[in-house]
Amino acid sequence: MFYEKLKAPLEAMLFVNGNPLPINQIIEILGIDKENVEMLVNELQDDMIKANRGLMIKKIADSYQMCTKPQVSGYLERLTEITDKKLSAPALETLSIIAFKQPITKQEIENIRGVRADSIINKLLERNLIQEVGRKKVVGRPILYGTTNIFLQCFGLSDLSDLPALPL
Amino acid sequence: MFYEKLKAPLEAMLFVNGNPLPINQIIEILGIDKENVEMLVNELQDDMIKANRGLMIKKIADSYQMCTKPQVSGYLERLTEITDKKLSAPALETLSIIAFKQPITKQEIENIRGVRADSIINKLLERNLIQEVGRKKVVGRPILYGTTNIFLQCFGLSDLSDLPALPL
Amino acid sequence: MSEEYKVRLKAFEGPLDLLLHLIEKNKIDIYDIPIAVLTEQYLDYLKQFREFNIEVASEFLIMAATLLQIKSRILLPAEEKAEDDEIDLEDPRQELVDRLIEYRRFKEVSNILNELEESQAHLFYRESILPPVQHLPPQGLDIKVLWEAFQNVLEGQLSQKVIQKVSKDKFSVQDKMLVILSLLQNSVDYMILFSEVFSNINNRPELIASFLALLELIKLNRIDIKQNYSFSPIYIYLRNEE
Repeated sequence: MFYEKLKAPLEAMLFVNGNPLPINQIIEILGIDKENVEMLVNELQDDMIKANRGLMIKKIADSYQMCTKPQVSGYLERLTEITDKKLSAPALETLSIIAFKQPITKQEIENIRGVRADSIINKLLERNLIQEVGRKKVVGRPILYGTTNIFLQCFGLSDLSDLPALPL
Repeated sequence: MFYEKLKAPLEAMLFVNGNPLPINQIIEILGIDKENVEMLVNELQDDMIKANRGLMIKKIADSYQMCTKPQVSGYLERLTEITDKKLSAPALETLSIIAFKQPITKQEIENIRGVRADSIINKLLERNLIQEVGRKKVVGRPILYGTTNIFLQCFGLSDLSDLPALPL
Repeated sequence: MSEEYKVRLKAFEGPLDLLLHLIEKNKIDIYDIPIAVLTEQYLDYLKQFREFNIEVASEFLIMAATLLQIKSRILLPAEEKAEDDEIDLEDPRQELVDRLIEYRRFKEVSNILNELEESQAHLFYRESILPPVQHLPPQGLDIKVLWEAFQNVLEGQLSQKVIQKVSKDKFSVQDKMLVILSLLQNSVDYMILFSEVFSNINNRPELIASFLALLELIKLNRIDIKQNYSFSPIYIYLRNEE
Protein backbone atom coordinates (compact mmCIF):
# COMPACT_ATOMS: atom_id res chain seq x y z
CA MET A 1 0.00 0.00 0.00
CA PHE A 2 1.32 3.42 -0.96
CA TYR A 3 0.83 4.93 2.45
CA GLU A 4 2.30 2.00 4.39
CA LYS A 5 5.18 4.24 5.45
CA LEU A 6 2.72 6.68 7.03
CA LYS A 7 1.94 4.20 9.79
CA ALA A 8 5.03 5.19 11.77
CA PRO A 9 4.27 8.95 11.73
CA LEU A 10 0.63 8.20 12.61
CA GLU A 11 1.67 6.12 15.59
CA ALA A 12 4.13 8.77 16.74
CA MET A 13 1.49 11.49 16.40
CA LEU A 14 -0.95 9.53 18.54
CA PHE A 15 1.84 8.92 21.05
CA VAL A 16 2.87 12.55 21.57
CA ASN A 17 -0.72 13.79 21.50
CA GLY A 18 -2.12 12.40 24.72
CA ASN A 19 -5.57 13.79 24.05
CA PRO A 20 -7.84 12.61 21.26
CA LEU A 21 -6.34 13.69 17.93
CA PRO A 22 -8.96 15.02 15.48
CA ILE A 23 -9.08 13.11 12.22
CA ASN A 24 -8.97 16.41 10.31
CA GLN A 25 -5.57 17.19 11.77
CA ILE A 26 -4.31 13.76 10.73
CA ILE A 27 -5.66 14.30 7.21
CA GLU A 28 -3.89 17.62 6.97
CA ILE A 29 -0.55 16.49 8.34
CA LEU A 30 -0.30 13.16 6.51
CA GLY A 31 -1.77 14.63 3.35
CA ILE A 32 -4.12 11.72 2.65
CA ASP A 33 -7.91 11.73 2.54
CA LYS A 34 -10.29 10.65 5.26
CA GLU A 35 -10.92 7.20 3.85
CA ASN A 36 -7.23 6.43 3.74
CA VAL A 37 -6.68 7.76 7.25
CA GLU A 38 -9.38 5.39 8.46
CA MET A 39 -7.80 2.47 6.62
CA LEU A 40 -4.40 3.38 8.02
CA VAL A 41 -5.74 3.54 11.57
CA ASN A 42 -7.46 0.19 11.11
CA GLU A 43 -4.27 -1.39 9.88
CA LEU A 44 -2.28 0.02 12.75
CA GLN A 45 -4.93 -1.34 15.10
CA ASP A 46 -4.70 -4.76 13.47
CA ASP A 47 -0.91 -4.72 13.77
CA MET A 48 -1.23 -3.89 17.43
CA ILE A 49 -3.60 -6.75 18.07
CA LYS A 50 -1.55 -9.28 16.07
CA ALA A 51 1.71 -8.31 17.73
CA ASN A 52 0.21 -8.72 21.20
CA ARG A 53 1.05 -5.21 22.07
CA GLY A 54 0.17 -3.34 25.25
CA LEU A 55 -1.39 -0.44 23.40
CA MET A 56 -4.48 0.17 21.32
CA ILE A 57 -6.25 2.95 19.45
CA LYS A 58 -9.69 4.19 20.38
CA LYS A 59 -12.07 6.24 18.27
CA ILE A 60 -13.78 9.07 20.11
CA ALA A 61 -16.16 11.23 18.14
CA ASP A 62 -14.07 12.39 15.16
CA SER A 63 -10.76 11.75 16.92
CA TYR A 64 -8.37 8.91 17.64
CA GLN A 65 -6.57 8.34 20.90
CA MET A 66 -3.89 5.88 21.92
CA CYS A 67 -4.25 4.13 25.24
CA THR A 68 -3.25 0.95 27.02
CA LYS A 69 -5.13 -2.33 26.67
CA PRO A 70 -7.46 -3.21 29.53
CA GLN A 71 -5.62 -6.55 30.03
CA VAL A 72 -2.49 -4.86 31.38
CA SER A 73 -4.22 -2.50 33.80
CA GLY A 74 -3.13 -4.53 36.81
CA TYR A 75 0.52 -3.72 36.14
CA LEU A 76 -0.20 -0.05 35.51
CA GLU A 77 -2.13 0.41 38.69
CA ARG A 78 1.06 -0.44 40.52
CA LEU A 79 2.90 2.14 38.50
CA THR A 80 0.69 5.15 38.93
CA GLU A 81 -1.09 6.56 41.86
CA ILE A 82 -4.70 6.11 41.01
CA THR A 83 -6.83 8.97 42.14
CA ASP A 84 -10.39 7.88 42.63
CA LYS A 85 -12.40 10.18 40.48
CA LYS A 86 -15.51 8.04 40.33
CA LEU A 87 -18.75 9.89 39.88
CA SER A 88 -21.37 9.83 42.65
CA ALA A 89 -24.80 8.32 41.99
CA PRO A 90 -26.52 11.73 41.79
CA ALA A 91 -23.85 12.95 39.38
CA LEU A 92 -24.31 9.86 37.21
CA GLU A 93 -28.10 10.30 37.22
CA THR A 94 -27.80 13.93 36.22
CA LEU A 95 -25.26 13.07 33.57
CA SER A 96 -27.56 10.36 32.14
CA ILE A 97 -30.41 12.83 31.89
CA ILE A 98 -28.19 15.35 30.11
CA ALA A 99 -26.77 12.67 27.80
CA PHE A 100 -30.16 11.41 26.67
CA LYS A 101 -32.12 14.65 26.71
CA GLN A 102 -29.52 17.12 25.45
CA PRO A 103 -29.78 19.99 24.93
CA ILE A 104 -31.52 20.43 28.27
CA THR A 105 -31.92 23.20 30.86
CA LYS A 106 -31.23 23.01 34.59
CA GLN A 107 -34.95 23.41 35.28
CA GLU A 108 -35.80 20.45 33.07
CA ILE A 109 -33.21 18.31 34.85
CA GLU A 110 -34.61 19.36 38.20
CA ASN A 111 -38.13 18.45 37.07
CA ILE A 112 -37.03 14.93 36.25
CA ARG A 113 -34.96 14.33 39.37
CA GLY A 114 -37.20 16.27 41.74
CA VAL A 115 -34.26 18.01 43.41
CA ARG A 116 -32.05 21.04 42.85
CA ALA A 117 -29.23 20.44 40.39
CA ASP A 118 -26.97 23.53 40.72
CA SER A 119 -24.05 22.01 42.56
CA ILE A 120 -24.04 18.79 40.54
CA ILE A 121 -24.13 20.72 37.27
CA ASN A 122 -21.19 22.81 38.44
CA LYS A 123 -19.28 19.67 39.34
CA LEU A 124 -19.94 18.14 35.91
CA LEU A 125 -18.93 21.39 34.20
CA GLU A 126 -15.73 21.47 36.25
CA ARG A 127 -14.82 17.96 35.13
CA ASN A 128 -15.57 18.93 31.52
CA LEU A 129 -18.15 16.17 31.20
CA ILE A 130 -20.82 18.65 30.16
CA GLN A 131 -20.76 22.09 28.56
CA GLU A 132 -23.06 24.94 27.76
CA VAL A 133 -24.38 24.47 24.25
CA GLY A 134 -26.65 27.49 23.91
CA ARG A 135 -29.70 29.22 25.33
CA LYS A 136 -33.27 27.99 25.19
CA LYS A 137 -35.56 30.40 23.37
CA VAL A 138 -38.01 30.83 26.24
CA VAL A 139 -38.47 33.50 28.90
CA GLY A 140 -35.24 34.01 30.83
CA ARG A 141 -33.22 32.36 28.05
CA PRO A 142 -31.94 29.56 30.32
CA ILE A 143 -28.63 27.84 29.54
CA LEU A 144 -28.82 24.57 27.62
CA TYR A 145 -26.38 21.82 28.55
CA GLY A 146 -24.92 18.98 26.49
CA THR A 147 -22.18 16.40 26.89
CA THR A 148 -18.53 16.82 25.79
CA ASN A 149 -16.00 14.61 24.06
CA ILE A 150 -14.44 14.01 27.46
CA PHE A 151 -17.75 12.50 28.48
CA LEU A 152 -17.48 10.10 25.53
CA GLN A 153 -13.90 9.25 26.51
CA CYS A 154 -14.78 8.59 30.15
CA PHE A 155 -17.47 6.13 29.18
CA GLY A 156 -15.63 4.57 26.24
CA LEU A 157 -18.14 5.75 23.65
CA SER A 158 -17.06 6.72 20.17
CA ASP A 159 -20.13 8.91 19.75
CA LEU A 160 -23.52 9.58 21.27
CA SER A 161 -25.19 6.85 19.22
CA ASP A 162 -23.15 4.36 21.28
CA LEU A 163 -25.17 5.25 24.38
CA PRO A 164 -27.16 2.31 25.76
CA ALA A 165 -30.85 2.36 24.91
CA LEU A 166 -33.06 4.08 27.44
CA PRO A 167 -35.18 1.41 29.20
CA LEU A 168 -38.91 1.18 28.38
CA MET B 1 10.06 -17.62 26.15
CA PHE B 2 8.33 -17.72 29.51
CA TYR B 3 8.10 -13.97 29.84
CA GLU B 4 6.94 -13.32 26.29
CA LYS B 5 3.57 -12.24 27.65
CA LEU B 6 5.24 -9.56 29.77
CA LYS B 7 6.08 -7.55 26.66
CA ALA B 8 2.63 -5.98 26.53
CA PRO B 9 2.64 -4.77 30.15
CA LEU B 10 6.19 -3.50 29.68
CA GLU B 11 5.17 -1.52 26.63
CA ALA B 12 2.11 -0.13 28.40
CA MET B 13 4.22 0.86 31.41
CA LEU B 14 6.67 2.73 29.21
CA PHE B 15 3.76 4.37 27.38
CA VAL B 16 2.01 5.65 30.49
CA ASN B 17 5.19 6.73 32.24
CA GLY B 18 6.27 9.86 30.41
CA ASN B 19 9.55 10.11 32.30
CA PRO B 20 12.33 7.51 32.19
CA LEU B 21 11.18 4.43 34.07
CA PRO B 22 13.85 3.06 36.45
CA ILE B 23 14.78 -0.53 35.75
CA ASN B 24 14.30 -1.34 39.44
CA GLN B 25 10.68 -0.39 39.22
CA ILE B 26 10.23 -2.63 36.18
CA ILE B 27 11.90 -5.52 38.01
CA GLU B 28 9.58 -5.04 40.94
CA ILE B 29 6.36 -4.75 38.97
CA LEU B 30 6.99 -7.51 36.44
CA GLY B 31 8.57 -9.77 39.05
CA ILE B 32 11.51 -10.85 36.88
CA ASP B 33 15.21 -10.24 37.42
CA LYS B 34 17.37 -7.56 35.89
CA GLU B 35 18.84 -9.78 33.20
CA ASN B 36 15.41 -10.80 32.02
CA VAL B 37 14.15 -7.23 32.03
CA GLU B 38 17.05 -6.27 29.82
CA MET B 39 16.35 -9.14 27.44
CA LEU B 40 12.67 -8.22 27.37
CA VAL B 41 13.43 -4.61 26.57
CA ASN B 42 15.83 -5.67 23.82
CA GLU B 43 13.20 -7.88 22.29
CA LEU B 44 10.59 -5.16 22.41
CA GLN B 45 13.10 -2.82 20.78
CA ASP B 46 13.77 -5.38 18.03
CA ASP B 47 10.04 -5.82 17.45
CA MET B 48 9.63 -2.09 17.12
CA ILE B 49 12.39 -1.80 14.58
CA LYS B 50 11.20 -4.78 12.53
CA ALA B 51 7.62 -3.57 12.48
CA ASN B 52 8.67 -0.12 11.24
CA ARG B 53 6.99 1.57 14.10
CA GLY B 54 7.00 5.25 14.97
CA LEU B 55 8.20 4.64 18.50
CA MET B 56 11.37 3.36 20.09
CA ILE B 57 12.87 2.71 23.52
CA LYS B 58 15.80 4.71 24.82
CA LYS B 59 18.07 3.66 27.66
CA ILE B 60 18.92 6.53 29.98
CA ALA B 61 21.26 5.61 32.84
CA ASP B 62 19.36 2.89 34.71
CA SER B 63 16.04 3.77 33.14
CA TYR B 64 14.08 3.18 29.96
CA GLN B 65 11.94 5.68 28.15
CA MET B 66 9.61 5.36 25.20
CA CYS B 67 9.90 8.10 22.60
CA THR B 68 9.28 8.77 18.94
CA LYS B 69 11.79 7.91 16.22
CA PRO B 70 13.81 10.83 14.90
CA GLN B 71 12.63 10.09 11.34
CA VAL B 72 9.07 11.17 12.10
CA SER B 73 9.88 14.45 13.84
CA GLY B 74 8.82 16.53 10.84
CA TYR B 75 5.26 15.24 11.14
CA LEU B 76 5.20 15.89 14.87
CA GLU B 77 6.28 19.50 14.52
CA ARG B 78 3.31 20.06 12.31
CA LEU B 79 1.02 19.08 15.17
CA THR B 80 1.70 22.39 16.87
CA GLU B 81 2.13 24.67 13.92
CA ILE B 82 -0.37 27.47 13.77
CA THR B 83 -1.00 29.53 10.68
CA ASP B 84 -2.51 32.85 11.66
CA LYS B 85 -5.38 33.98 9.51
CA LYS B 86 -4.65 37.62 10.20
CA LEU B 87 -2.53 39.95 12.28
CA SER B 88 -3.78 42.07 15.15
CA ALA B 89 -4.08 45.82 14.60
CA PRO B 90 -1.02 46.67 16.76
CA ALA B 91 1.02 43.99 14.96
CA LEU B 92 -0.02 45.36 11.57
CA GLU B 93 0.83 48.91 12.62
CA THR B 94 4.24 47.91 13.86
CA LEU B 95 4.87 45.87 10.74
CA SER B 96 3.87 48.83 8.56
CA ILE B 97 6.32 51.10 10.40
CA ILE B 98 9.10 48.57 9.88
CA ALA B 99 8.14 48.06 6.24
CA PHE B 100 8.08 51.73 5.37
CA LYS B 101 10.88 52.97 7.64
CA GLN B 102 13.33 50.07 7.54
CA PRO B 103 15.97 49.69 8.81
CA ILE B 104 14.60 50.86 12.14
CA THR B 105 15.33 50.27 15.84
CA LYS B 106 12.89 49.22 18.53
CA GLN B 107 13.30 52.62 20.18
CA GLU B 108 12.37 54.40 16.98
CA ILE B 109 9.28 52.23 16.56
CA GLU B 110 8.31 52.95 20.15
CA ASN B 111 8.77 56.68 19.58
CA ILE B 112 6.38 56.54 16.67
CA ARG B 113 3.72 54.38 18.28
CA GLY B 114 4.16 55.76 21.81
CA VAL B 115 3.99 52.29 23.39
CA ARG B 116 6.41 49.48 24.15
CA ALA B 117 7.05 47.24 21.17
CA ASP B 118 8.98 44.26 22.62
CA SER B 119 6.27 41.65 22.56
CA ILE B 120 4.97 42.66 19.13
CA ILE B 121 8.48 42.63 17.67
CA ASN B 122 8.96 39.13 19.10
CA LYS B 123 5.68 38.03 17.57
CA LEU B 124 6.71 39.37 14.16
CA LEU B 125 10.16 37.77 14.46
CA GLU B 126 8.56 34.43 15.37
CA ARG B 127 6.38 34.55 12.29
CA ASN B 128 9.42 35.38 10.17
CA LEU B 129 7.87 38.60 8.92
CA ILE B 130 10.79 40.72 10.15
CA GLN B 131 14.43 40.05 10.87
CA GLU B 132 17.49 41.69 12.36
CA VAL B 133 19.35 43.45 9.59
CA GLY B 134 22.22 45.03 11.52
CA ARG B 135 23.13 47.40 14.32
CA LYS B 136 22.65 51.14 14.35
CA LYS B 137 25.91 53.04 14.80
CA VAL B 138 24.84 54.97 17.88
CA VAL B 139 25.40 54.51 21.60
CA GLY B 140 24.29 51.04 22.66
CA ARG B 141 24.37 49.80 19.08
CA PRO B 142 20.66 48.92 18.99
CA ILE B 143 19.39 46.20 16.64
CA LEU B 144 17.95 47.34 13.33
CA TYR B 145 14.90 45.54 11.98
CA GLY B 146 13.75 45.04 8.41
CA THR B 147 11.22 42.91 6.60
CA THR B 148 11.88 39.41 5.25
CA ASN B 149 11.19 37.64 1.99
CA ILE B 150 8.38 35.84 3.76
CA PHE B 151 6.89 39.26 4.45
CA LEU B 152 6.92 39.96 0.71
CA GLN B 153 5.35 36.58 0.05
CA CYS B 154 2.60 37.09 2.63
CA PHE B 155 1.54 40.36 1.06
CA GLY B 156 2.03 39.16 -2.50
CA LEU B 157 4.88 41.58 -3.27
CA SER B 158 7.76 40.72 -5.55
CA ASP B 159 10.09 43.17 -3.84
CA LEU B 160 10.07 46.17 -1.54
CA SER B 161 9.71 48.58 -4.41
CA ASP B 162 6.18 47.20 -4.77
CA LEU B 163 5.23 48.89 -1.52
CA PRO B 164 2.86 51.80 -2.08
CA ALA B 165 4.52 55.21 -2.02
CA LEU B 166 4.62 57.10 1.25
CA PRO B 167 2.27 60.08 1.45
CA LEU B 168 3.79 63.62 1.43
CA MET C 1 -26.20 2.34 64.87
CA SER C 2 -27.90 5.73 64.57
CA GLU C 3 -24.97 7.11 62.57
CA GLU C 4 -25.35 4.33 60.05
CA TYR C 5 -29.08 4.95 59.90
CA LYS C 6 -28.48 8.63 59.33
CA VAL C 7 -26.24 7.81 56.41
CA ARG C 8 -28.92 5.59 54.94
CA LEU C 9 -31.56 8.26 55.28
CA LYS C 10 -29.31 10.79 53.68
CA ALA C 11 -28.72 8.48 50.77
CA PHE C 12 -32.08 9.40 49.28
CA GLU C 13 -31.35 12.00 46.74
CA GLY C 14 -34.81 13.39 46.56
CA PRO C 15 -38.47 12.66 47.10
CA LEU C 16 -38.73 10.62 43.88
CA ASP C 17 -35.80 8.49 44.95
CA LEU C 18 -37.40 7.87 48.32
CA LEU C 19 -40.76 7.00 46.74
CA LEU C 20 -39.13 4.53 44.36
CA HIS C 21 -37.38 2.94 47.32
CA LEU C 22 -40.72 2.53 49.13
CA ILE C 23 -42.39 1.14 46.02
CA GLU C 24 -39.65 -1.44 45.56
CA LYS C 25 -39.48 -2.33 49.23
CA ASN C 26 -43.23 -2.96 49.39
CA LYS C 27 -43.36 -4.60 45.96
CA ILE C 28 -45.95 -2.08 44.89
CA ASP C 29 -47.25 -2.08 41.32
CA ILE C 30 -46.17 1.32 40.11
CA TYR C 31 -49.27 1.53 37.87
CA ASP C 32 -51.62 0.98 40.77
CA ILE C 33 -50.16 2.71 43.79
CA PRO C 34 -52.04 2.38 47.08
CA ILE C 35 -51.65 6.10 47.72
CA ALA C 36 -52.76 6.04 51.37
CA VAL C 37 -50.16 3.44 52.35
CA LEU C 38 -47.41 5.13 50.39
CA THR C 39 -48.22 8.55 51.83
CA GLU C 40 -48.15 7.19 55.35
CA GLN C 41 -44.78 5.53 54.86
CA TYR C 42 -43.37 8.60 53.18
CA LEU C 43 -44.42 10.83 56.07
CA ASP C 44 -42.89 8.32 58.48
CA TYR C 45 -39.56 8.75 56.74
CA LEU C 46 -39.75 12.51 57.00
CA LYS C 47 -40.42 12.12 60.71
CA GLN C 48 -37.31 10.01 61.02
CA PHE C 49 -35.31 12.65 59.18
CA ARG C 50 -36.35 15.15 61.81
CA GLU C 51 -35.61 12.78 64.69
CA PHE C 52 -32.04 12.46 63.48
CA ASN C 53 -31.79 16.18 62.92
CA ILE C 54 -31.33 15.75 59.21
CA GLU C 55 -32.33 18.85 57.38
CA VAL C 56 -35.31 18.03 55.22
CA ALA C 57 -35.00 19.71 51.87
CA SER C 58 -38.02 21.66 50.70
CA GLU C 59 -38.49 19.24 47.80
CA PHE C 60 -39.43 16.49 50.28
CA LEU C 61 -42.05 18.72 51.86
CA ILE C 62 -43.56 19.68 48.52
CA MET C 63 -43.87 15.99 47.65
CA ALA C 64 -45.56 15.32 50.99
CA ALA C 65 -48.13 17.99 50.15
CA THR C 66 -48.62 16.51 46.68
CA LEU C 67 -49.19 13.02 48.13
CA LEU C 68 -51.73 14.33 50.61
CA GLN C 69 -53.53 16.20 47.85
CA ILE C 70 -53.74 13.08 45.67
CA LYS C 71 -54.97 11.08 48.62
CA SER C 72 -57.76 13.54 49.38
CA ARG C 73 -58.86 13.65 45.77
CA ILE C 74 -59.15 9.89 45.64
CA LEU C 75 -61.25 9.95 48.79
CA LEU C 76 -63.75 12.38 47.25
CA PRO C 77 -67.19 10.78 46.53
CA ALA C 78 -67.74 9.75 42.92
CA GLU C 79 -70.59 12.24 42.25
CA GLU C 80 -68.43 15.22 43.25
CA LYS C 81 -65.70 14.01 40.98
CA ALA C 82 -68.06 13.89 38.03
CA GLU C 83 -68.93 17.54 38.51
CA ASP C 84 -65.34 18.55 38.01
CA ASP C 85 -63.65 19.27 34.73
CA GLU C 86 -62.97 16.50 32.28
CA ILE C 87 -59.30 16.51 33.04
CA ASP C 88 -60.07 15.58 36.61
CA LEU C 89 -61.66 12.39 35.41
CA GLU C 90 -58.14 11.19 34.97
CA ASP C 91 -56.64 9.18 37.82
CA PRO C 92 -55.21 11.74 40.27
CA ARG C 93 -52.16 9.49 40.58
CA GLN C 94 -51.33 9.67 36.88
CA GLU C 95 -48.92 12.60 36.94
CA LEU C 96 -46.96 11.21 39.87
CA VAL C 97 -46.73 7.80 38.20
CA ASP C 98 -45.43 9.41 34.99
CA ARG C 99 -42.76 11.27 36.91
CA LEU C 100 -41.72 8.17 38.84
CA ILE C 101 -41.42 6.11 35.67
CA GLU C 102 -39.42 8.83 33.91
CA TYR C 103 -37.09 9.14 36.89
CA ARG C 104 -36.71 5.37 37.12
CA ARG C 105 -35.58 5.17 33.48
CA PHE C 106 -32.68 7.50 34.12
CA LYS C 107 -31.81 5.83 37.37
CA GLU C 108 -31.50 2.55 35.50
CA VAL C 109 -29.49 3.96 32.66
CA SER C 110 -27.15 5.66 35.08
CA ASN C 111 -26.27 2.20 36.39
CA ILE C 112 -25.24 1.20 32.88
CA LEU C 113 -23.12 4.33 32.60
CA ASN C 114 -21.55 3.45 35.90
CA GLU C 115 -20.47 0.08 34.50
CA LEU C 116 -19.13 1.74 31.38
CA GLU C 117 -17.13 4.14 33.52
CA GLU C 118 -15.68 1.27 35.48
CA SER C 119 -14.60 -0.55 32.34
CA GLN C 120 -12.87 2.60 31.14
CA ALA C 121 -10.98 2.83 34.41
CA HIS C 122 -8.80 0.01 33.08
CA LEU C 123 -7.53 2.11 30.22
CA PHE C 124 -4.61 4.42 30.75
CA TYR C 125 -3.64 7.46 28.76
CA ARG C 126 -0.57 9.59 28.72
CA GLU C 127 0.10 13.28 29.00
CA SER C 128 0.74 15.10 25.76
CA ILE C 129 4.39 15.88 25.08
CA LEU C 130 3.90 18.09 22.07
CA PRO C 131 6.68 20.22 20.61
CA PRO C 132 6.41 23.95 21.37
CA VAL C 133 3.82 25.90 19.41
CA GLN C 134 5.19 27.43 16.24
CA HIS C 135 3.49 30.30 14.52
CA LEU C 136 3.80 30.23 10.77
CA PRO C 137 3.57 33.49 8.83
CA PRO C 138 -0.03 34.42 8.16
CA GLN C 139 -1.29 33.80 4.69
CA GLY C 140 -3.05 35.90 2.08
CA LEU C 141 -2.57 39.29 3.67
CA ASP C 142 -3.52 42.32 1.60
CA ILE C 143 -1.03 45.11 1.13
CA LYS C 144 -3.95 47.55 1.45
CA VAL C 145 -4.39 46.45 5.03
CA LEU C 146 -0.75 47.22 5.74
CA TRP C 147 -1.09 50.57 4.06
CA GLU C 148 -4.15 51.43 6.14
CA ALA C 149 -2.31 50.43 9.28
CA PHE C 150 0.47 52.81 8.40
CA GLN C 151 -2.04 55.63 7.83
CA ASN C 152 -3.33 54.93 11.32
CA VAL C 153 0.18 55.23 12.65
CA LEU C 154 0.74 58.54 10.93
CA GLU C 155 -2.55 59.94 12.17
CA GLY C 156 -1.83 58.69 15.64
CA GLN C 157 1.55 60.34 15.54
CA LEU C 158 0.03 63.74 14.78
CA SER C 159 -2.37 63.63 17.69
CA GLN C 160 0.22 62.05 19.88
CA LYS C 161 2.74 64.88 19.66
CA VAL C 162 0.86 66.85 22.29
CA ILE C 163 0.97 64.10 24.83
CA GLN C 164 4.42 62.68 24.25
CA LYS C 165 5.95 61.82 27.56
CA VAL C 166 8.84 63.81 28.93
CA SER C 167 11.83 61.64 29.56
CA LYS C 168 13.73 63.17 32.41
CA ASP C 169 17.10 61.72 31.86
CA LYS C 170 17.72 62.27 28.23
CA PHE C 171 18.09 66.07 28.20
CA SER C 172 19.29 67.72 31.36
CA VAL C 173 18.83 71.44 31.97
CA GLN C 174 22.45 71.52 33.14
CA ASP C 175 23.73 70.33 29.77
CA LYS C 176 21.53 72.76 27.89
CA MET C 177 22.85 75.66 29.99
CA LEU C 178 26.37 74.75 28.91
CA VAL C 179 25.27 74.45 25.30
CA ILE C 180 23.69 77.90 25.34
CA LEU C 181 26.72 79.47 27.02
CA SER C 182 29.04 77.93 24.48
CA LEU C 183 26.82 79.18 21.67
CA LEU C 184 27.05 82.69 23.10
CA GLN C 185 30.80 82.53 23.65
CA ASN C 186 31.37 81.43 20.08
CA SER C 187 29.10 84.09 18.58
CA VAL C 188 29.88 87.51 17.27
CA ASP C 189 29.39 90.13 19.99
CA TYR C 190 28.32 87.44 22.48
CA MET C 191 24.82 87.65 21.13
CA ILE C 192 22.51 85.08 19.51
CA LEU C 193 18.94 84.99 18.30
CA PHE C 194 16.43 83.43 20.70
CA SER C 195 15.42 81.03 17.92
CA GLU C 196 19.00 79.80 17.52
CA VAL C 197 18.76 78.15 20.92
CA PHE C 198 15.97 75.96 19.59
CA SER C 199 17.17 75.26 16.11
CA ASN C 200 17.90 71.61 15.34
CA ILE C 201 15.61 70.54 18.15
CA ASN C 202 12.63 68.54 17.02
CA ASN C 203 11.34 66.91 20.14
CA ARG C 204 9.45 68.23 23.04
CA PRO C 205 11.62 67.08 25.95
CA GLU C 206 14.67 68.76 24.46
CA LEU C 207 12.73 71.96 23.79
CA ILE C 208 11.60 72.06 27.37
CA ALA C 209 15.09 71.41 28.71
CA SER C 210 16.52 74.21 26.58
CA PHE C 211 13.85 76.66 27.63
CA LEU C 212 14.35 75.83 31.30
CA ALA C 213 18.08 76.31 30.76
CA LEU C 214 17.42 79.78 29.42
CA LEU C 215 15.30 80.71 32.43
CA GLU C 216 17.94 79.33 34.76
CA LEU C 217 20.68 81.38 33.10
CA ILE C 218 18.55 84.52 33.40
CA LYS C 219 17.97 83.82 37.07
CA LEU C 220 21.70 83.37 37.58
CA ASN C 221 22.28 86.72 35.80
CA ARG C 222 24.46 85.06 33.21
CA ILE C 223 22.39 86.23 30.25
CA ASP C 224 20.06 89.00 29.26
CA ILE C 225 17.09 89.05 26.91
CA LYS C 226 16.28 91.94 24.64
CA GLN C 227 13.49 92.65 22.22
CA ASN C 228 13.23 96.02 20.47
CA TYR C 229 9.51 96.00 19.86
CA SER C 230 6.61 93.57 19.83
CA PHE C 231 7.04 90.63 17.44
CA SER C 232 10.58 91.69 16.54
CA PRO C 233 13.37 89.09 16.95
CA ILE C 234 14.39 88.28 20.51
CA TYR C 235 18.13 88.43 21.28
CA ILE C 236 20.06 86.75 23.99
CA TYR C 237 23.20 88.44 25.39
CA LEU C 238 25.96 87.10 27.52
CA ARG C 239 26.41 89.32 30.58
CA ASN C 240 29.83 90.46 31.60
CA GLU C 241 31.04 88.45 34.52
CA GLU C 242 31.93 90.96 37.15
